[in-house]
Amino acid sequence: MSPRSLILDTLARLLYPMMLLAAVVILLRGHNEPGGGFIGGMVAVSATALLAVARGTDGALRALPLPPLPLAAGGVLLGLLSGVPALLLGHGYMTHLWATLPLGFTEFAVSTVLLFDIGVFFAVWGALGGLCAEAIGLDEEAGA
Amino acid sequence: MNALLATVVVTGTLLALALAMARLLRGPSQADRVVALDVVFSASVAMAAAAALATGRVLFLDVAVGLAVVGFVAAIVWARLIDKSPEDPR
Amino acid sequence: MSWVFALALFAAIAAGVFLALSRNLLRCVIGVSIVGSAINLYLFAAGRLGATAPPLVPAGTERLLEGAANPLPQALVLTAIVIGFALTCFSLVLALAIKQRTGSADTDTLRHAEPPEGADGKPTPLNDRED
Amino acid sequence: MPPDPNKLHADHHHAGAASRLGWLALIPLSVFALALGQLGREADALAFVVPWIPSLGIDLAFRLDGLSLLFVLLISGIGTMVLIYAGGYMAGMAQRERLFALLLLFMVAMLGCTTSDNLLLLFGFWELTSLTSFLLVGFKHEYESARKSAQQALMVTAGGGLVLLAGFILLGQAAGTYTISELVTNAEAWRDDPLVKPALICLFVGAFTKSAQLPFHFWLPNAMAAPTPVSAYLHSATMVKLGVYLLARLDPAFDGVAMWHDVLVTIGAITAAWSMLLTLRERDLKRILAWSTVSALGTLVMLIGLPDGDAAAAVAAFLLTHALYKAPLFFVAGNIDHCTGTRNIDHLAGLARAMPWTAAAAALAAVSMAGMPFSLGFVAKELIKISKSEAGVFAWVSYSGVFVNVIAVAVASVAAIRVFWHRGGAPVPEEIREAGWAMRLPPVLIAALGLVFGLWTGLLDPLLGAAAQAIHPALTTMPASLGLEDTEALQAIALAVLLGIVVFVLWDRIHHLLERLMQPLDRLGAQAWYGRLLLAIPALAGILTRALQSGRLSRYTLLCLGFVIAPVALALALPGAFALPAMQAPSLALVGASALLIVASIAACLVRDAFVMLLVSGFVGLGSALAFLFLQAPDLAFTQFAVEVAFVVVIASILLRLRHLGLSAHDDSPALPRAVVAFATAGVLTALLLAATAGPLDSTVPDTLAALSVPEAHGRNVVNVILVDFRAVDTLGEIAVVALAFAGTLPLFALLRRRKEKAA
Amino acid sequence: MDAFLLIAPVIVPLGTALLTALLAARPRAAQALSLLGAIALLGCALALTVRVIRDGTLRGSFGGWDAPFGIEFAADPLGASMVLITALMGVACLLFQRSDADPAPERPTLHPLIHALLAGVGGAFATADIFNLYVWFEVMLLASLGLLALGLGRRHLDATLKYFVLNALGTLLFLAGIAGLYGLTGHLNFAALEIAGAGVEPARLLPAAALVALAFLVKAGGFPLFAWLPASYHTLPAPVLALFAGLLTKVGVYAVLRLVGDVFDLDAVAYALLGWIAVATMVAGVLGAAFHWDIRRILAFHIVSQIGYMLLGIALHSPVATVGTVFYILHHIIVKANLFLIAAMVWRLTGSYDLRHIGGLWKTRPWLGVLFLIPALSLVGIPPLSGFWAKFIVVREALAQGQAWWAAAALLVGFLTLYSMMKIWFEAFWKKHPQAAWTPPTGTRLGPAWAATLGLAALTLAIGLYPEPLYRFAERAALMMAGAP
Amino acid sequence: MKLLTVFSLLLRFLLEVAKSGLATAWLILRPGVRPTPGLVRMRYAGLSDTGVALLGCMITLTPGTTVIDIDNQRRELLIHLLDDSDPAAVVANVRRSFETPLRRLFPAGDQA
Amino acid sequence: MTMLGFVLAGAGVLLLVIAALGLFLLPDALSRQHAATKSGTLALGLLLIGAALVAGDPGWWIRVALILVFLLLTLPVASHLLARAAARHAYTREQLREARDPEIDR
Ligand code: NA
Ligand code: NA
Repeated sequence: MSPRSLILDTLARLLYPMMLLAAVVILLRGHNEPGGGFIGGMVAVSATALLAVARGTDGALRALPLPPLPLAAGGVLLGLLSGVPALLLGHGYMTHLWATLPLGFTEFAVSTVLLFDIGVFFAVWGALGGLCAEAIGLDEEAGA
Repeated sequence: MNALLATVVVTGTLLALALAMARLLRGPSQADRVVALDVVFSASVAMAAAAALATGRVLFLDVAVGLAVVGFVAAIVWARLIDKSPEDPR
Repeated sequence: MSWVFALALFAAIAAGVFLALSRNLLRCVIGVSIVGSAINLYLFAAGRLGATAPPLVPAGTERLLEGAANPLPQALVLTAIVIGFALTCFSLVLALAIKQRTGSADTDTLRHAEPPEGADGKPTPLNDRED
Repeated sequence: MPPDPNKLHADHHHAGAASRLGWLALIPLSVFALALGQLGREADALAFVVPWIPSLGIDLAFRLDGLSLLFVLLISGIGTMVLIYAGGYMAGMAQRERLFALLLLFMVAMLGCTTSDNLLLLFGFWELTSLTSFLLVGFKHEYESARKSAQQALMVTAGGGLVLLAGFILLGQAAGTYTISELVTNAEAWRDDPLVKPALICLFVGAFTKSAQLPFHFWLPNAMAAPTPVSAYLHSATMVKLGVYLLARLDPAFDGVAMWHDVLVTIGAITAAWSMLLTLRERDLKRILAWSTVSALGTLVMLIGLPDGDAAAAVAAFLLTHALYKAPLFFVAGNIDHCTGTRNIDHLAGLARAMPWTAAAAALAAVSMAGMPFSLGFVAKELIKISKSEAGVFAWVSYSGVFVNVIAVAVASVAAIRVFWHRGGAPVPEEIREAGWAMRLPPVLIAALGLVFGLWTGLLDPLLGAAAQAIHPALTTMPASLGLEDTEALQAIALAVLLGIVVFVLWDRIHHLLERLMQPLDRLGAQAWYGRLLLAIPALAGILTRALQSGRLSRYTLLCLGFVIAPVALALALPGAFALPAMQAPSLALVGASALLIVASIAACLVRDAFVMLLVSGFVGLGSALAFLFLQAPDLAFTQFAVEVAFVVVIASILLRLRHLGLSAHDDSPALPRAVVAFATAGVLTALLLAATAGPLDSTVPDTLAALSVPEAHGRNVVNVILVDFRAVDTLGEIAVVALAFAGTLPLFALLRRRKEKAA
Repeated sequence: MDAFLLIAPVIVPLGTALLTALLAARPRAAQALSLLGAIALLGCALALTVRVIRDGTLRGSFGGWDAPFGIEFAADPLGASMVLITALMGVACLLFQRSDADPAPERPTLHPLIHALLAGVGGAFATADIFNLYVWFEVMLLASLGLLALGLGRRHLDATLKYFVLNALGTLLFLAGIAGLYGLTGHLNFAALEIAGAGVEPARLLPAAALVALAFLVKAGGFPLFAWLPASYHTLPAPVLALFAGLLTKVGVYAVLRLVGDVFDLDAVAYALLGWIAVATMVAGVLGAAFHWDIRRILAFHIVSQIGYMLLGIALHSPVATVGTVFYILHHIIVKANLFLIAAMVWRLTGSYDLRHIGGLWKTRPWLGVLFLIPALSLVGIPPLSGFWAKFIVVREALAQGQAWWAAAALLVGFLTLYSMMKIWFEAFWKKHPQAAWTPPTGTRLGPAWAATLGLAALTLAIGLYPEPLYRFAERAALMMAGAP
Repeated sequence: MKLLTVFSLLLRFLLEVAKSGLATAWLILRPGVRPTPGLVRMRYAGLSDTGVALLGCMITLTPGTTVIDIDNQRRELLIHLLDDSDPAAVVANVRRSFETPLRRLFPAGDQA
Repeated sequence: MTMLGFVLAGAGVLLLVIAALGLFLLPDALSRQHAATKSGTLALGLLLIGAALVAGDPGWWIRVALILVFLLLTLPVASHLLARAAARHAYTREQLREARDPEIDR
């Protein structure tokens, strides 16, 4: 049998962006519907795991926006920093600030809450995605 | 009607789950078990649908969507495990 | 609360503890993980069961529906699930590293940090230059 | 076998020039001069208080009354001599700077101790003396025997110190103050407090350990491992008298308390006599002197126990007398040791010609020690006798006093006659010469002082009178120069001298006899018990530690869970603790989820294959997810499902490597204890939950959060709003945990990869 | 400003951890940033403490959601001082890390893990919410596990496993206890729990509160739940070990104190039981120390033993006893961390931690001996060092309450502590080095180690010589817990 | 044109899925007789990688058949049949329903 | 419409049970895999469409469509990989290499 699966390779290429899209949608909907940064992050983690199976650990890690540890750290940092603007304005830490962006046809509510949730998303994706990919990489040559 | 259908779905799904569980425990090969796992995931999606039916709240279906998006990864990784395992564990 | 749910909690905790008490490395680690899952349910149940609606405010209103679930334990459990999972991941990798590094999966023979005493009944000096 | 540390000096025989460090003696000398200037002044004029820890009632309170002044003069006076002596003795020796530093530190501690007017301040200095003594006794620390002696000295004195602390605390509680002068003045007010008895017991232990009273007497002769200046200073003249000082200091407070008098007289008298008996078993000159020091301390303790003013005068006089003869005798022993390399009296004879100055000092001191007329010793002994007869104590105390005097004469003779004048045994080697001036001057000077005071007793009246008055405030006149014309006293002295000479002559025979008789008893002695304690500590430690810290994880876990669960079970068993919530009929789906949980749980315990176990364990999570789904928790179900997938990914990857390493999930150790603890834990926790949910829940918090969710936090998913807004700090911690878990595993992954490369 | 000071114990170290993680590719910059972050934390903690001393307890809830609805941090004197000492330990240990006395391997995750540990500890000390406390416990746990495993040797992995299993179970029991408390009261905030708990029948409250307290005892290393501590600590590199030794168990003690000394008033039987646990902890710990020959293991067991004293203070359950406990915690953090650091210097000079293989230091390095004596004697409780006052307050209170056995045990354990310290002194300092040719190595880089240890020793001395301010401070902390405004 | 092909492919695919789904169910429930499974190879030509992968997916999605391997060198699919009684018909059905339309959508040269 | 939905969903449930039964009635892992994955997917499809009809909520349709799309995309991967893994253990290398080609053999 061929060492790699063409079906997996092909579909992974298709599924990875779809899953990431789903992850982002879940992230953005989270404030009002089931979902949120963590669940979205977990979906992204699954995507990374899929890619790790299809292309190997390094391939999966390369597909992350940053290397996993900086991604995770950056996510937590984003979460941490999302509470800081409030401090500067003299409110308690993590007091969330809201603003609406008029987009012409509709308006979009932006807030530090969203920033926080995005931080959660990246933290989970970076950390657990990295972990899953590394774990999958453990046996890459072990059978040989 | 919704509630009735939900009950039907739950009953059938639980039956399927029980069967899958039994196969999972009996094996005999790893592949058998992972196949059973796949049924479990399908059953879970059905359960989410049943929950949506039972409560009449579509948001439970979001859980089913999520499951459909991620569930197969588990099966893939298990399959890969079996594929690479040194010998049949029978 | 219902009896069958209480029984399920009981079974999951008991199984987790039983496994965690095992000498087998893998059972031990998985046992802790199972206890974690069980305690998540436990915390959830502390916020009372028997709700008839999820804790989401229906669109266009500002209030939860009558009989909606208690959202607080749900949020707490969500946090606990994530934390528990992080711990489980760490412990599984640790177990693998131990098995690979020491060749043993019996925690009772895993005595590298606390080696058995020497013939004189005094503690064996630790080998600090092992690696 | 390490060489005898006592022979260390033989290597330094060249010492002729004194070390320049001897000039440090100017420090105590100036203290002495200052103290001398205070003679005759009112005690309260010499007090000063600086608030230190007012919250605890502890001040830096110092007070210089007669008793303190006597001690200060002793400490600084003898201290001056000791430092001069040490300048000669330590010349050319390694680490002598440390010895001087420690001696000076010790001196500070002693001065502090004897001038403190606060119990805890006193205690601080008290412990400092123990500590410096420890370092000084172990000065020759490369020898194991020196270390052992130091250990013994510290264990006994510091151990006693801890008990003393308890005593001080109790005393402070009874009296309502830690200020000593206040406490003594108000004694009537608190003397009958029930805390006084336990406080007294603790005080006794503290004082007796420091002053080497039975049964803590054994450490002092062993402390002779210290260099001679140290022995002379700490272990005869000053530190060992701290216990006596403390008892004397508190004596007025306990006047009339039966326990006080009984215990002190009994223990003091027995110690005095018993240690004199032990003197006869020794061959080492310093140890002989040490036992006689113990005896003198016993006498002092006994005297303090006597109720009247005569005894107080006797205490003061004997304190001074003993210091003035015992310090020179130690110097003498040091000189002999220094010049001949031995202190064993079997190897010493006829040294008088080689060491005339030393011999003279020995003779002068011995006269006082034997209590000969016209010596200070005579005065002291006379006062002792008077006080005893006044007090009308038990006859055996008097007899023991006679015995003590007899042996004192014999010991004095050994030190002054046998060693210097006795001919026979080995001839004196030619090269032995008198030590340098620094080692000659102090013994001669101090011993001569004893003679001076013996001749002109009146000189001491201001000093001893004030001291006695401090011990016994009712005392008004100093009877120091009384008993000289008492013929009865002369007869008693004559008897003691006569018998003492007999003992001196028969010394060797008595020695052998005692050795034979007493050796079997050694097993029962305090020294033997100390040895047993020293062995018992590690033995007991071994037993306990092997049980608790077995190195076996499964035992740790068993013990840990068992111990946490048992008290909770007890608490649940108390009346009113347990209650059942209203039970509802579950939905079919919940039954199914529960059943899945139960089956998965049982299966996880029973299966042997690692693969199946891991798969099944995942089902516990899956069961939870299904339960969440039907308990109106979509977010939780969602999360749990997602986590389950990731869990499977991780375990599947791990498992593959584990299979290559040959892992099983098999455990054939006995299941019963595990099962018992598992069921107990699960049962107790479940019962706890049932009880906790039996009543209605105060839902103010979630209700408020839900009400705020849309209008204030702009989110309809209350769970998510709680996570990212109401309790965002939780979530911040949570994602930190997740990131940390990854950071923690990175090195492990690196390890696993590295090994793989190595294997390849 | 107050809002920042309140959260600073968490965000400053956590931010440092994250930035050092992002700087992983540039180790020197990460090192510098790490020390800088610790110093910044110290500054914030100082400011916080000063603020609390001046104006009393500082409370603040996050997100603008007031307690009991949101999460609240409360810096009362107790919490603020704990944060301060945490920051101080961070600086000392990172300073020590710059020496060559058994430093931790400079792996990219070292500094992030250290600062995350500080963040966890800081959060645990600052929070006034029981579930939030659980979260910080977990942050601490994961950071500790990462640090334990960092060595990658067999003994490190073994230690990590034991630490993991027992601590994870402890945390889960804590979580179960939280569930119980929540189920009974509906609250998580300490102040709200205090009020709500008073409304619950004592018999109903006791099991859940006991479960939480016992779970904290696992973290604190109480008898017989301490096995994880001596099983793992000695495998750590010195600076990290000092950090662990100083801080981690004390978080457990602090939590017990908060729970049963502040939030809940339990049945007298519960305090009596705690008292006997404390006694058993003291004795078991000190005997474990007497059994061992590795300095680190001896000291690790002494942690357990000293925890007993702190628990005793809690068991005595009075404002004065609380003063003793607070005093004890602060004293012990400084002293125990210092002892481990000095042990590492001994290791550097003699080549081993095992007392049977070393010696000769008093002759060659007397000042190290003097340095060692300060914390060692403080640990024993020799006046006027800090440990004496701590022990004195506790023993005095025990006697005042008529608990003679507890006081006796406390004194006896002091005696046995002396025995242990003497053992170290004899073997490492007084005894000749077993290798006749041994001389202390040259070219060591011990400057930072001296700076760190001397600083801590000076602190011990300062507290010992003038304990009044600290006593006053602890007294205020205790009174505030007893309900004073 | 392409859109039409896609549409018809999709329809045919769904039909196949439904048809063979029922067939499989019957295969499972059919009393007494157990189906004998087997392996067959099927060559393919004129398909890009994506096309082959899609072909594999479709075959796999159809109950009763699963692609086990795609050998790019030998240009062969290895298929597992649940019921090995008439392999030729299965292969023919695949070619007719899936391969032909896919070849039109993903011709071989496309991948460059 | 509701009736149709009910029938469809009922059929889906039935098929799901049959798929699970297949785990027992089929002879080996490779065959069971067919039942589990393919029949399972079909069952889900029927069930979801039927349920959407019954629920009559427009929100259902978009979600059901999403689920089905994902199932159709992911199922072949899972099924194929499972079968591949199972085949590696069920057949020898030779058997896999030399499987017959009905178009040639005929
Ligand atoms: Na008296
Ligand atoms: Na309070």
